[in-house]
Amino acid sequence: MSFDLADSVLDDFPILHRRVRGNQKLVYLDSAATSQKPTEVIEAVSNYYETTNATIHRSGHELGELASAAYESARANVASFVGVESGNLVFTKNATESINLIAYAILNATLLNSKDTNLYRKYALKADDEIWLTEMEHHANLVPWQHLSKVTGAKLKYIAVSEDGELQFDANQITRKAKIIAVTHQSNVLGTINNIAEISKVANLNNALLILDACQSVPHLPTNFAELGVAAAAWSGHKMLGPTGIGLLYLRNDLLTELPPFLFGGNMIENVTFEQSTFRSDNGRFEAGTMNIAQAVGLSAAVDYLKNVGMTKIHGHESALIKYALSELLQMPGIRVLGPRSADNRGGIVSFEVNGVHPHDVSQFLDAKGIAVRAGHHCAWPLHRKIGAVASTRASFYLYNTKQDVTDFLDALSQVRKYFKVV
Amino acid sequence: MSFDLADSVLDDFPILHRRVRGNQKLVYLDSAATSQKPTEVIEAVSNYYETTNATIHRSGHELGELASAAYESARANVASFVGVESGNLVFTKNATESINLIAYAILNATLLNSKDTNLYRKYALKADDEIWLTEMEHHANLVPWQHLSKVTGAKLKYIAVSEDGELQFDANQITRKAKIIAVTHQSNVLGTINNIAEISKVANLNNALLILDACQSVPHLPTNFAELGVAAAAWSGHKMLGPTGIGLLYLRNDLLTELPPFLFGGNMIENVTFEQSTFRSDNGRFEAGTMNIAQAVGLSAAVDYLKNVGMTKIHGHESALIKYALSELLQMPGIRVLGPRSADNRGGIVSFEVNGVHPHDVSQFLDAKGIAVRAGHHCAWPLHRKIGAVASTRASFYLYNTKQDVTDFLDALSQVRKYFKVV
Amino acid sequence: MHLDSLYQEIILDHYRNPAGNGLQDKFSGEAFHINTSCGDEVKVRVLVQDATISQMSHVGVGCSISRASASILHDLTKGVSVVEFNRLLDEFVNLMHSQGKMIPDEQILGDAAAFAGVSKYPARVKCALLPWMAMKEAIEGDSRE
Amino acid sequence: MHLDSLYQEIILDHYRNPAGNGLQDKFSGEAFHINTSCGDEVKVRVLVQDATISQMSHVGVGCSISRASASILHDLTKGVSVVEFNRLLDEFVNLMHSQGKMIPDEQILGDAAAFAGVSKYPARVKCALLPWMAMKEAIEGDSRE
Ligand SMILES: Cc1ncc(COP(=O)(O)O)c(C=O)c1O
Ligand SMILES: Cc1ncc(COP(=O)(O)O)c(C=O)c1O
Repeated sequence: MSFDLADSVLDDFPILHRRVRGNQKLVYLDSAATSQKPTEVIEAVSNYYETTNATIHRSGHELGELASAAYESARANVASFVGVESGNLVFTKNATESINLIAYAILNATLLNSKDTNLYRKYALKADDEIWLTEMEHHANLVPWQHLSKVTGAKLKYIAVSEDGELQFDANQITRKAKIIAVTHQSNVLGTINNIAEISKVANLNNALLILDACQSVPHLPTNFAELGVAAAAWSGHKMLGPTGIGLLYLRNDLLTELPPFLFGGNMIENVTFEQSTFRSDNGRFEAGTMNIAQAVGLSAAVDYLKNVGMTKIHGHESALIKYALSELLQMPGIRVLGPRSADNRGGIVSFEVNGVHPHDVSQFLDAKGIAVRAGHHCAWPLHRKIGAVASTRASFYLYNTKQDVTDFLDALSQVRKYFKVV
Repeated sequence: MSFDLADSVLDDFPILHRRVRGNQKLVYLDSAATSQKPTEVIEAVSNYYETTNATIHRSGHELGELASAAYESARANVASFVGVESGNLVFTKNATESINLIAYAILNATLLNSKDTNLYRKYALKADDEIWLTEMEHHANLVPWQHLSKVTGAKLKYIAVSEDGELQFDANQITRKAKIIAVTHQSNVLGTINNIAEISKVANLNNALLILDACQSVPHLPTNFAELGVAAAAWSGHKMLGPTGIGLLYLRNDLLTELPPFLFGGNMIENVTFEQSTFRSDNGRFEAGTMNIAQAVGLSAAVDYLKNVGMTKIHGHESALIKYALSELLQMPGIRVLGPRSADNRGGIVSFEVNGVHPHDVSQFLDAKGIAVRAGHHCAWPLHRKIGAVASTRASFYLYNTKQDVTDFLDALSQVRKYFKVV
Repeated sequence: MHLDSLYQEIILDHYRNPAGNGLQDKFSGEAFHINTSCGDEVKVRVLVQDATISQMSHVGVGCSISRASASILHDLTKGVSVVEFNRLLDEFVNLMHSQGKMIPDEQILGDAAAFAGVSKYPARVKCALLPWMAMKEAIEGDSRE
Repeated sequence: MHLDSLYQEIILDHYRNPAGNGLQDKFSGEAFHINTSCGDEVKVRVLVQDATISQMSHVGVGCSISRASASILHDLTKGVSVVEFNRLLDEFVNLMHSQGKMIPDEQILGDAAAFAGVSKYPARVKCALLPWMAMKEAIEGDSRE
């Protein structure tokens, strides 16, 4: 088990050398919320504005050509990183928009289908249909489906989560009524990595659309959507060393060409008259208005950085950290670890409760020592209720975290209960 | 008439010093599509990533505090720039999303109203209702309303545009049936600045929501939405010296607190259970997921820059440029200028046709001389059809354009017809 | 440690032994508030008689700051007029938004002055205010009837 | 000037005097294509007899590149077999995506070789391809029946 990786990359991340809370060394353990950015990414963005900036696809001058090429080559780079064709990748603003995009496209299919044509019948929802989620979903992969269910009448169903944070997937529950199955690849609270191949088989057998929330997998594991056999996948750039303000959506060919659009405006159209419009049938159909070009360019630099380090290596490094953290936490008095007790099939995330001390107070105490963790329900409020926690404290790791970071975290944590006088 | 402004700001824009097409000086006349960025903006973004980056509103550590403060102070800065309260401003990804946000919120009001509650009755559309647009709208302020009209049955109506590019607004056309009036402040093709105060009076009299497309006004004119009396206004950061990937939406208090949400996910919720959710009642209601924080910070630096120069001065500078350009263009043989023939009440935009030469060929010819203009329908295809042009070439100015830029443009343009042998 | 200015002894004492914890049956107004970012909750009941608060009670789950705030609020508002409560509230809100720059008037705020340190931590200001805002609504809900 | 490699004499000549302009009444397939970014349009008709193109005609509005391309296409495909057309199309598409790096085979492409310079301008590649893609659809639409 080696922890060397972080030492070799630390210098690439300027923010990790700053001091916090007076003169404390920063120990950043909040990468599941957002990752820090290497110099390469920051400079790619600056460089874009300093040399290339223009609108794309429509301005024919040289800057327009260069900006278009930069945007499309960023798309190709990100697509190949997750094993799909460039044409199947859509840029959005964040994973939340990506998931809403699908939910609204299906709502539009339902509404338009009832109007005139039968064009979208395949995707139109009826009251009998089912939308399946899991109990461990992030609000981003839950609340959009609640809305879709409410306005179409389709029923919301949940795959349960066990005591120790594993999906209790029962293939027999999924029937032909299931039209959508939206599942997270890795829980942002429990760290559980779900067996997507298993769910994918059942989804495809029943002709249900399997939609993957890949926010916590793509940044941390080698990921290939084509191999996983999903219909769509959503994730965010800012969690994978990329800029804020860019999200991703993979759409399988059928969805890409057959779903009605979501956002309407410039670029996504084919023809517009005062009375009506027709729309593009490629990925541009889902990109309306001036795109987040600089962010795509920055994200592409992030992908280069990750490829250069190697995703297998990154995953290995995080596994080593979580194994170390978990083994210590499970022995610490007054600590309740949420999620799987084994580090196998677990990402670099650990959430926990401290007996007698509220998560906010835990994180505040750690923060005073320069250790940045997160307290709250982590946008998975129903999951917290289900596992009997009001909230939790979460530490999450990435390639730049050292073994010493984890040691500092554990040392500080062991003092919390004394500080709050609950022992 | 003074053209000094550009000289004093040119050094702040690194890209304007690059060469294009071999070794041509860049003359950037495509700011209506997107503006270039001063060093202050580029550095604000880099600096954010190097010192402050974290998720906001939810991470309690010091970086989280600093990032939240940076985001909210950016909001306050942008809001005060357009004369509204910070609480009434929503960050989106671009103006296109801002307009879609309102259209979808009204669609949701319509759908939810028919379901259970009467909560959204005020905003629910019926088949008898009317949505008013103008014939000069950008696709972003046209296609979303077409969709809303199609799925709700409300009727789409247009305020006509005259031969010389002015709105033919007839107050008598607007009755109580008008629920929405969506109008551009300044045409991105014709340059026409519309009399919003006049429309606003009629809209408010009839209880219609006046929605302003402010994409071409906020970057170029002193603008105050409170004074204009609009219900909502949408515009983009990238056209006002800010980063790509950030849009703005002003919502009057009634819309802000009464409209149902658009995008669903983290941050915008109040409470979430497996069965149902409730939502925030402030501007966070419309900001789902991890926001474009770095872009908000960059935009705030852009606003500082614009305030520092002064919007009145910027508008004056552009007026001088357009007056000069227009007077020359109107005398040039074989040129048909679109839009008002006077420079009064006209922004720094001029679109035109060259007799016998297609706009693409015109812009290509200019591009070869380093002059970046734009050819096409500029996302206002129905308008082009109406005024009998397949497409047009557009030159647009901003604070950094010199009188020499315009002279270079006019010189080059005067050679186009000879090059293509149509004279 | 800097942290001690946030977690003053008084606050931790109230946290461990909150006063007014447990809802009273007799009340004229009630409100339930939730901190949407962490899920912390408080339910407040007030009994207002002749424009005077005879008692306030509360239950909730939350961090030391929000629970201590409820406890101190209970002590501070007993027998106080509604007008006086609003003055206290203004004073407390000002203190919370002072970013550590205001010296609290202990004469007026009593134990609540101990929250001065909280104002340096913007993410925690909401925690301190949670019971105050709930109490305000409980009182106003009442007066609207 | 660099521009001359884009606007070769041949192209400007075809632009000013387009061959095959004006739709023929007799046709076996028809297609209408539009360049969504500028609104340029072309309608193409083909008459295919015994797997051979007897004639192609077109109308449209567009830039010099797209109009000249239609004109050259008309000349190039007269009496050519559908198989041969597809070979030409492949060759032309390759040329267009070569970013100025491919030397066109004039033997095969004839006047269409003059479009080599267009491939250096990505925004104009669509213009050159517009009539080709329309013609492809017109032929295929026919063969599907
Ligand atoms: C008048 C007008 N409205 C709307 C838009 C759309 O803005 P964006 O593409 O930034 O969403 C633009 C610019 O493209 C515009 O000029
Ligand atoms: C599992 C999961 N899904 C969805 C999201 C939402 O991503 P974003 O906020 O970037 O839209 C997150 C992160 O916040 C996440 O961890």
